[in-house]
Amino acid sequence: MTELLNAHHIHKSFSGVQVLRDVQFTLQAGEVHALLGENGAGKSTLLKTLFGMHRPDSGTLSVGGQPVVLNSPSDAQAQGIAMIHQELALIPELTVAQNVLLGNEGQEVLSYPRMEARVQPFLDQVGLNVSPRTPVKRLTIAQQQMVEIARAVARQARIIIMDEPTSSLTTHEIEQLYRVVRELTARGVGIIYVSHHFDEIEALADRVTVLRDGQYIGTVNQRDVTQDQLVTMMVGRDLVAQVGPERRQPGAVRLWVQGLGRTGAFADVSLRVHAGEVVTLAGLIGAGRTEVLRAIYGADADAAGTVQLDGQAVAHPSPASMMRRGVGFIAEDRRHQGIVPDARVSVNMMLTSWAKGKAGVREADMRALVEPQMQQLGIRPANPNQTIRRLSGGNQQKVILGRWLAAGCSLLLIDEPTRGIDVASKADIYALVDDLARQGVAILMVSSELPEVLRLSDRILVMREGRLVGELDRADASEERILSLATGADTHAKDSAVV
Amino acid sequence: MQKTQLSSKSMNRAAVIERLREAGILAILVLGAVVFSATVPSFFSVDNAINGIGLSAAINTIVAIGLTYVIMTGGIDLSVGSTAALSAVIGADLMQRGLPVLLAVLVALAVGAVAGLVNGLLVTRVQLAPFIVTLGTMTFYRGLALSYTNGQPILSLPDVYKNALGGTIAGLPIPLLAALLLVGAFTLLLRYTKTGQYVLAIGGNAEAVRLSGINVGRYITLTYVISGVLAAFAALVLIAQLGAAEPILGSGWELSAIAASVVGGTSLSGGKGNVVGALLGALLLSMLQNVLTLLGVQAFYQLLATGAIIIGAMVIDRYTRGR
Amino acid sequence: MQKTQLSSKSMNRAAVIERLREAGILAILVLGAVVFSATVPSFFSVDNAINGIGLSAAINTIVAIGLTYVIMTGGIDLSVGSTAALSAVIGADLMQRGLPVLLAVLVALAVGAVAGLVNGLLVTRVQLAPFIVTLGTMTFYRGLALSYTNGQPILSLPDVYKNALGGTIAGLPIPLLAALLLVGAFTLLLRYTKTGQYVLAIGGNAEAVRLSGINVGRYITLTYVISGVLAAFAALVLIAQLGAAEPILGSGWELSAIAASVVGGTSLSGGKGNVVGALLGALLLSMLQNVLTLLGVQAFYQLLATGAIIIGAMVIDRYTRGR
Amino acid sequence: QTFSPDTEKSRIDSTQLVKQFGPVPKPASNVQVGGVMKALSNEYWQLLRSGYLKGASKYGVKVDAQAPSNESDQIGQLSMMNTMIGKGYKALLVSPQSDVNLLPGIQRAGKTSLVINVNDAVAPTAQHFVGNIQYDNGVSVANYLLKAFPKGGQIAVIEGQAGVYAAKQRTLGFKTTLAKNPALKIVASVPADWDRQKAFSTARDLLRRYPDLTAFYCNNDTMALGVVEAVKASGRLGKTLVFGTDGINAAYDSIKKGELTGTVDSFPVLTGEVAVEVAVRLLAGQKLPKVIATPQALVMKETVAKYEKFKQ
Ligand SMILES: Nc1ncnc2c1ncn2[C@@H]1O[C@H](COP(=O)(O)OP(=O)(O)OP(=O)(O)O)[C@@H](O)[C@H]1O
Ligand SMILES: Nc1ncnc2c1ncn2[C@@H]1O[C@H](COP(=O)(O)OP(=O)(O)OP(=O)(O)O)[C@@H](O)[C@H]1O
Ligand SMILES: [Mg+2]
Ligand SMILES: [Mg+2]
Repeated sequence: MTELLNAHHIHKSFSGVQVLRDVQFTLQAGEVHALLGENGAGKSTLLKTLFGMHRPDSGTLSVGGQPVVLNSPSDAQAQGIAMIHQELALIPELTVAQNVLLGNEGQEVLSYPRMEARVQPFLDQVGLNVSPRTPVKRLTIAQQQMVEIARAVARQARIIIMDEPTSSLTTHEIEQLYRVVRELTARGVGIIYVSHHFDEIEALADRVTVLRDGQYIGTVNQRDVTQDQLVTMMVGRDLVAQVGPERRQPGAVRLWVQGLGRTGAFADVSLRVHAGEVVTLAGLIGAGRTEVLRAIYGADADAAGTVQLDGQAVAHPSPASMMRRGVGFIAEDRRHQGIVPDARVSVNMMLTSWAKGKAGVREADMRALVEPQMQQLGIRPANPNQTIRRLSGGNQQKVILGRWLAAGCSLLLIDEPTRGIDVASKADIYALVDDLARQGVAILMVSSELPEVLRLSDRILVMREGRLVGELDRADASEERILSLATGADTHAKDSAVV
Repeated sequence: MQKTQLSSKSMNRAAVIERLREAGILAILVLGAVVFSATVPSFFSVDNAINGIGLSAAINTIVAIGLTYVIMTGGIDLSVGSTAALSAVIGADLMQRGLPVLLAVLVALAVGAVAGLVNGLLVTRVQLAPFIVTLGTMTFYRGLALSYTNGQPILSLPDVYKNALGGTIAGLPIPLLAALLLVGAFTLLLRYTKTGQYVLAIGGNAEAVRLSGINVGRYITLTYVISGVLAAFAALVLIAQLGAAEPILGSGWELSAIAASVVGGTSLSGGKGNVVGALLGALLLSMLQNVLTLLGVQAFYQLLATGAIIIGAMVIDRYTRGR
Repeated sequence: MQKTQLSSKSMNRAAVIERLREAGILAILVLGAVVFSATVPSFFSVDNAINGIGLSAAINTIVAIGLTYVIMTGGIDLSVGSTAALSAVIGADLMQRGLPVLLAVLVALAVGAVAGLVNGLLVTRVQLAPFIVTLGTMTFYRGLALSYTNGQPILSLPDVYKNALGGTIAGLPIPLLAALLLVGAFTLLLRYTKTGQYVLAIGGNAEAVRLSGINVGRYITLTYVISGVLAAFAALVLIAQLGAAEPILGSGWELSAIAASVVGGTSLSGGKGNVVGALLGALLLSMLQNVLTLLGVQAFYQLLATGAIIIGAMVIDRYTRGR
Repeated sequence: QTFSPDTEKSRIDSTQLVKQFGPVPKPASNVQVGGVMKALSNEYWQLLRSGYLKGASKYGVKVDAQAPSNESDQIGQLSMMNTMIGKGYKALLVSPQSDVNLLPGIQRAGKTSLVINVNDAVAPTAQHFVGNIQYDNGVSVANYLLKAFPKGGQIAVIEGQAGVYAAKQRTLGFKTTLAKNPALKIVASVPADWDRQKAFSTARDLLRRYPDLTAFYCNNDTMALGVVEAVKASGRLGKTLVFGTDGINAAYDSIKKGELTGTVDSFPVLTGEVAVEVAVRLLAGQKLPKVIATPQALVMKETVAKYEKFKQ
């Protein structure tokens, strides 16, 4: 086996805060090397160093046995390295084809038919079923993720870095990704893979390197260790085994949606969520779940149908009016719809509480509300004054969750609640959701992670192509049943033409 | 425990970096003042500081505060000069017709508020681009001001008004005091109120704020109203100094105010703003003008020098702040 | 299969919506033309369309194309008017001194390019805000132009030059033809070259483009160079018509060009741009001016009407586009 | 109640100064006079400035004239004046950008020095005004047209910036006088903001609408020269007359070429000299009338040679 990449004694700090301490990492041709660690452990930072986005303070890199200095992403690309970024790096206005080939177009004059023809095989390879002519801004975030993957594949790189490529994919696409990864490794490509999902690690990884708090903990052969051992390496202690919640007693109907629809996106959606109940919208990529959730919250103004809260019809749902009625909403696209990137953590967390009059703007007022949340959610670094942009993705998610916990709400709409969140924190968040439900909060969520759906939900509503196609009770739900409803495989051959 | 220590340290560092921006401009300002005091005859005097630099800086500062708020949300207000003219001629006309001064002042401020409100509603309700909205109203309000007075200046303002706003307190001219007070008030508003925090957050990511259940449109509209009222106030201060109001007053105010704001550290893409910086920026620009005049630099070379110094100051600022 | 249908349908919808923007302005333009033809004497004539509206829109269009490119990257160029003046007086001066006309024209364009390059490098290398950079150079270049000519206009341009650029081909004035050609060329550049695509992409997400290994700074700089060269070219066209080059030429160009660009659908926050739209925007603004002149509307009411119509057009555009 | 040099009773023609007040007295040594100009970007103001300098050497004083860099930076001009007051001039020659923008400066300066308003905008509180009678400017062109076209015709006016005193008065004088013959009809009166490019396209539009236009009257020469190009482009050179205002060099050249019909020259160099003369006389204690009207004349091809000597 040839060594593709070797990172030695890497140190990196940001304005005095040590983020990577003496980390080492190697990558062989044809292997999948997983990088594991809690949120904020330094995984993305290490990967960005390998991709020339950060210069290490000290330490050496070599590619293919030759020492290199990477000053920019283009240096890294010249070395045959490609990267799928944790935060999507696509150009919304350009088409799929343009994005896939960006920086790699060849000659100056563009021919769209040729570009599309060039791109189509890569789309097929990753199983993305959209026209290469579609502007990326029209795609769901999951489809965008697949575009990113297609782009990395199209680069014909020797080394592909994947920073949480599955964080917004559903089972179906993840399977596609597995296939792609295996095809690539078979051709001798080395893949660095970051994920918080152990099943993916188990399915793909040859070796695993674990970071904790920026420290190199060790590298092991995946087949030689158990999941529990990995978790212990990651968090430095044993995690208590997870159990699902006891059967909850749902209360009165909190949310009642009737005949919700919008041309081109979804139609005729009716559902109820009771106090103290967790209801999940499951389905494939592009099934319309996000749109339904947004329509209920009034985030997009032009949906047909009625929304009732506690028996009261909401005339024109808008985020402001829903918030005042005790509804919370966590969007799917954290970067564009969740955080205010240049504001501090505390400000990001207090946005809603201020409007509800729960807190003033004085530091002391905020601290009283912010600090408990940061503690409870285990946000790291535990500094309310850090700019949120500087937090790791998982920690940003926790801050947004904290926003609604601090403000308090009686109905919480969550789109992909644990996107990019590590095992330990995920357990915390599950416990939190359970806890909220127990306190009588109604929760309607969208999740593409089937284990999560099964772990959290009292009821599961499955969507396909913009319509509700089935309802499963916790007792008789299983991954297979959800999937077959979602794909239409088990239908009694119902109506097909939807949208 | 180490964590906590670490955080409070890094918090201080963050705060320090924020301050550095102001400090950079302040340093340039102080450095400039020292150098000029030593080299430029009659630069260093109370009279020059007050009349040569202070008044124009004061007017510009007052306008720039409002623009800073608008810019922080990611908007722009080109109509400030015309709004100022419109408020000024209406206020002055009412005074001349014998309306009690205080009432006339309130009406003038209300005119500014309405002008700002119209801008704000066009931006938030009709969702037009702020640039094009205020470009349109810049022309429109100017037309209103001119047709209201038929193009004539209004010359005789009541003495009580001129004395009230034109006087001094403890040796400081009232315009300067007013500007300083407003800088203080709007700094506090920005840092210590919900409104201020929302204005900043909206500039950072309006969609995220909207989805947090905040009525984003209302806050954006508010910034345009603030901008309109402050433009009207600046005009009221100015006409008290001039003793007269004319409909062509205020042309070019938008550029000077934007320049003061941006030199002072406000980012035109929103989300970042600094009211004290606007004051410092206005002072820097006025000082520059003042020195060039004292040195007898001719108009064409003044242009060269002004351009070069604006860019020079920004470059220095850039490198003192570090990367 | 159904998936694919869905996407291609939604793609069509997307494309249609994109076109609607242009169509909206076009509709307003046509509607305006019809109404004015019926109501304004001597509005409806080929001559008025070509020489009254087209010709005066030509200059603005040429400048607006460059600004559209700059704005697409999220930047702004306030210095176009001063760059135009500087290139014009240098070019005219060289012609007057007997340099071959073609050479003088090339030098003038080179001056525009250098002016743009300086802007671009200050924005990308020194990383200053485009607004402040070009505010500074706007003043600086104007100062250069004025001191170069000592404030005097340059009056005697060679006839060969005036005839070359001032003439007509097939009844169309050369400036108009040039503007149309440039609109075509820069539309193609935007759509069918890597450069155009990168310019758009940078405005959409500069960081992502950088991560794709593209030298973002070089493309941003290029847009300022384009803007400078086009401003110089517009100036050359203008002085051929006016028969004189003066150092105060071009003041206010930045506002008209930005207005044309924005009215035509370019978003000031970058990432979205439309060269044909800039032409339509310029035509709309010229038509407005033309009608007001033909109707002999009085000065003050011209201002009122201009402001009202700019905003009115944008409101109509907004609602015809839907939402 | 407002002060207007055009209607002021206490007025003298500058040509009468020597006759009525004797030769110019010799000033004390080291007298410094400051000039606050409107801008330098128009040739008119540059010529006025050279008139100041010429007057300075002629009468033995020192003149130090400055201009703000921008014609519509009213507060900037006030600050500039405030700054200059600090330098202790015996007399200040000020040309305000608007009627009111220098009022506080004039008041402050008035305590220690003499303040003379030189041309264009009119500050109602200035002790003295030296300059042209703007109203008469329009009158002279109108009189010419009345004489030349007794049968009537179509006239267009290209105005300066809306709301500016000089533009207003010139237009008013022109229109009022022209009304004596109703057959001479003013078919359009539109603003072009002192701008050559705007004047050009406005004139083109007007020529399309009124192809037989008899004459344009323009509030300044820059606009008039733009109009000339429009007239040329419409093939109406020699058929549609164009009159400007100011008498800048370019206007003279154009008149000599037979393009511009005429300009009302207000002799800026001479005006500058007179302003310095008036300052010297006042400093010497002479009591002069409030308004010193400087000469102006309609210059046309026949008379160019006669007036050109005042250019030096
Ligand atoms: N530019 C920066 N400036 C300051 N601190 C930073 C910066 N980038 C990252 N950090 C800090 O470095 C630490 C590691 O972040 P990183 O993004 O590498 O974590 P991660 O392991 O990828 O986490 P996640 O699983 O949540 O993505 C975090 O504490 C983060 O706040
Ligand atoms: N702005 C838009 N314009 C047109 N079509 C859109 C737009 N946004 C989404 N769609 C389409 O609407 C459908 C539903 O998208 P939605 O985001 O609701 O799906 P989802 O089930 O939440 O999927 P995901 O798991 O990807 O979030 C998709 O087919 C998508 O392509
Ligand atoms: Mg990460
Ligand atoms: Mg979704």
